[in-house]
Order: sequence, then structure tokens, then C-alpha cells
Amino acid sequence: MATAVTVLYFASLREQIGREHDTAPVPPIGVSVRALQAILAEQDATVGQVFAATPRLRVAINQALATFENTVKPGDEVAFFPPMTGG
Amino acid sequence: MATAVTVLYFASLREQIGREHDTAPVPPIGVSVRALQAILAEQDATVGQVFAATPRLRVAINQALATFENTVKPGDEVAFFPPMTGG
Amino acid sequence: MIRVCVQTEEFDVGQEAARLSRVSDSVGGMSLFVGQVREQNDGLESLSLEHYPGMTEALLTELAQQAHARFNLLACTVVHRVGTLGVGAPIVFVGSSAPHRAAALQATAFLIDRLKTGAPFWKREHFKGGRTAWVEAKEADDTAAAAWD
Amino acid sequence: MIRVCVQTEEFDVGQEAARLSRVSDSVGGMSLFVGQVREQNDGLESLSLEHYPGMTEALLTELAQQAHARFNLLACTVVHRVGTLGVGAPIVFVGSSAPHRAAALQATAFLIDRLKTGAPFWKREHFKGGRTAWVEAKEADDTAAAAWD
Repeated sequence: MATAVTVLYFASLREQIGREHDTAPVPPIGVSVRALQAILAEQDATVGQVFAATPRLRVAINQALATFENTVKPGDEVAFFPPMTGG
Repeated sequence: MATAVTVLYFASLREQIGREHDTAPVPPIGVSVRALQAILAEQDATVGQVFAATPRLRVAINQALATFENTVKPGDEVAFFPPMTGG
Repeated sequence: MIRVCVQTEEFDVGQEAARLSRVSDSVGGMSLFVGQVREQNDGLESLSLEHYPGMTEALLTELAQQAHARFNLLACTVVHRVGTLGVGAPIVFVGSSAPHRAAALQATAFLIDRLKTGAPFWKREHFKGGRTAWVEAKEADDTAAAAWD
Repeated sequence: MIRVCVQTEEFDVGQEAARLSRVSDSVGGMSLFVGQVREQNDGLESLSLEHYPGMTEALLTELAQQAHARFNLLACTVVHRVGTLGVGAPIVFVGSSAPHRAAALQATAFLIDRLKTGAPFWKREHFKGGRTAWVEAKEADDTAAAAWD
């Protein structure tokens, strides 16, 4: 059974953090995205700095746009990225 | 020197009148489109009836949209037609 | 760049798009509209399109120039077919290119709205069984054209 | 009919238009939009487009379904390229077909406005001399997207 979430970084976040993904342990009951950010920042201070330095940071849980109050559970895929600039 | 105007009929007007064009004599000083309509109706009663039976009749003088108060002079090309339905 | 054509032949949407696209490196957006003959369970078989040669080209050119100036276009194209057109056949192509999308989108809407009631074309419908009818001008089209005043 | 593609290859505007046109005899109007890489005397050479595989397709499909329902479309298509695209290269194709022109025109504007800020694509600019920069999200794009709420 999964005990961690997969974390993906895109665009300027990926570039500044220097990798495409992380994993982070979360309890079976889950944690908020904000709590997950704290866990990731504890694992690597750079991640915390990049989060802090990214205005209008966006998050998706399992490929659907989410808020920082949403809950993340083991096995989920969580992605962080700057505002989208398609088209 | 021209002493007449060329008159063109389009779409339902052409069909109801049964021909594509007429000529009508006008004085060198010119006449209004309304007066030209009267001249055409005197030449052929059908033309008068078709004008009367066409709601929102349109007119162009020398291929530019015009009003029924505009002046028509010998040598001009005057076209009558129903509202346009392009596109 | 302004391109206006009145023709019986079918137009090539890909070619028209390529023309509008290549006009400048500053093109960021291109908006295209195609009108075609529609059948709505009324037994329509074809339209015949009549126009006023000379005046049509002049008015379409004037309209294209208005759009070019009003929306700061880099290019615009109007191609209108005449003659007999079966159900599904393309009737009209309108396209605009501009640095930004909003100008291109608005210009194309302006062109097709104004063209409907402002250029000397007349449509006649031919139905199964031989019945024919002139297409009536729609008030909604006048309203759409006037909305750009 | 809904068609959504994310691809590196160039799309064919003529083929995409033909697909939208042929979907039904009830198609009366078809509105197409193409966005392309624009150079504005800033020395831009190319864009690289990154996306979130899986999520992109899902969001674009949802967006196309919204447009289809909201504007009563007969068909709509979104094709978005990713990878490296030089100046003048097409980036995105959006198209809608409907019985009447207004629905098609509005749907295409809706799709491109919403897609700009609502699908996980990110653009990076590559300039002459090697400088690169991530494209900043524009407030005007958020405003345009929100105008459809």
C-alpha cells in the first residue's frame, strides 16, 4: 500500500528546483496541500524557497486543479506549477 | 452625349419584371431616384407594381448604395434590388 | 494585405490560412470563418447565389479596408462564391490576422456580420421537388450588422 | 463531435476545417482560430512549449465539452502543439461548427480565451544570443477568460 505521494514540478519550478519530481511521505488519513508543502520544504530547503518565490503558485491533485486546502493522500499525484501560458 | 440612364434589376425584381435591365430618358439636370421610378412605371406598369410590392427596396447609383432622394443623371447606372442576403 | 475574390470555384481553406499566416512575423493570431449551405430537414438541395458584378468587389474591398483599419490587422481576406452550391458546399471565407487574438477574432466577426447585409448578394433556395424561394433578409442579420456601428 | 490533440507535429488547417465542415449537413458556420509564434522586434527565435501529459488532454477535453454544450455546437476541435516552435510556426488550432455563425464565432473565442490560462501549458522564449525567459501570465488573459463566467 502506498505511503507517499508523488510530487511533480513544471516549468520554472522544475527548473529552479532542478528536478522533475519528488516523493513525500504522508499519513494514511492524508494532509492538506499546505502541509505537504511544509513536508517538501523540510526535505529540501530549495523547494520551500522556490514555493515562496513563486507568486500565484498553482496545484493539481491527480491531474485536476485543486486548492491548497484540499487533502492529499498516499498514492496521489500532486503537481506544482506557475500560472499556465498556453495558446 | 448620354440622354438616358441604364437601369438594372436584381434577384426577385429581375425575376418578377422578367428582364435584367431597362433604359429610361432623364433630363441633363438629372432627376431623383423617386422620379426615375415614376418614369420607369410609366414605361411599364409591371415595374411600378413590382416596386410597390417590394418591401425595403434598395437602390444603387453607379455601384454605390444610394437613397431614393439622390439624383440620377444621364449616363448613370442605377440598380434596384431587394435586401441583400450574402454570407 | 487585403484580398477579395468573388468566384464560382471552391476556395481552399488551408491555402487561404497560409496566406494570412505568412504575411508577417508579427502575426500572433488568425481568425477564420467559413459559411456553408445548411440543410435543416427542409429538403433543401442547393442555393443559387446571384450578385452585382463590380459593385460586389467594390463593397467587399471597402469592407475589408474598414476592418483592416479598425482592428489594426496585418491581413484580411474575403472570398465569396456565386452560382449554384449544393448542401454542405462552402459559400464564404473570411479571415483576419493580427498580432493579438482579440483583434483577429473581432475583425472576422465584424466582416461576416457586415457582409451578410452589406454586399450585393442574393440567395435562392432550391428544394427537392422543384420548389424554389428567395431567401428573406433576416432582421437578426441587420441587428448584428448594426451592432458594429 | 469533439477532437482534442496535443502533438509536436504541425497541424493541417485545411484538414481540420474539412473535419468540422463534414460533421453534419446542419453546419451553417464554422469558426477557426490559429495562434502562432510572433516576433515583435525583440529578437525572438523560438518558443519551447512544455505541458503536463494526461492533465492537458483531460482539461482540453473538458473545455471542448463545455463549449459544445454551451453553444450547441455540432463539432469542435482543439489541437495544441508542444516542443520547440520557431517564429511563424502555428501553436494552436481551435475550431467550432454550428448551424448558425454566432454560436460558432462565440464558441471559438470562448475556447481560445479559456485555453490560454486554463490548460497546463508553459511557454519559454528563446532569443537571439541565447537568452531565454519564461512567458509571464498576462492579467489581460485572466480577464478574457473570466469574461465567459
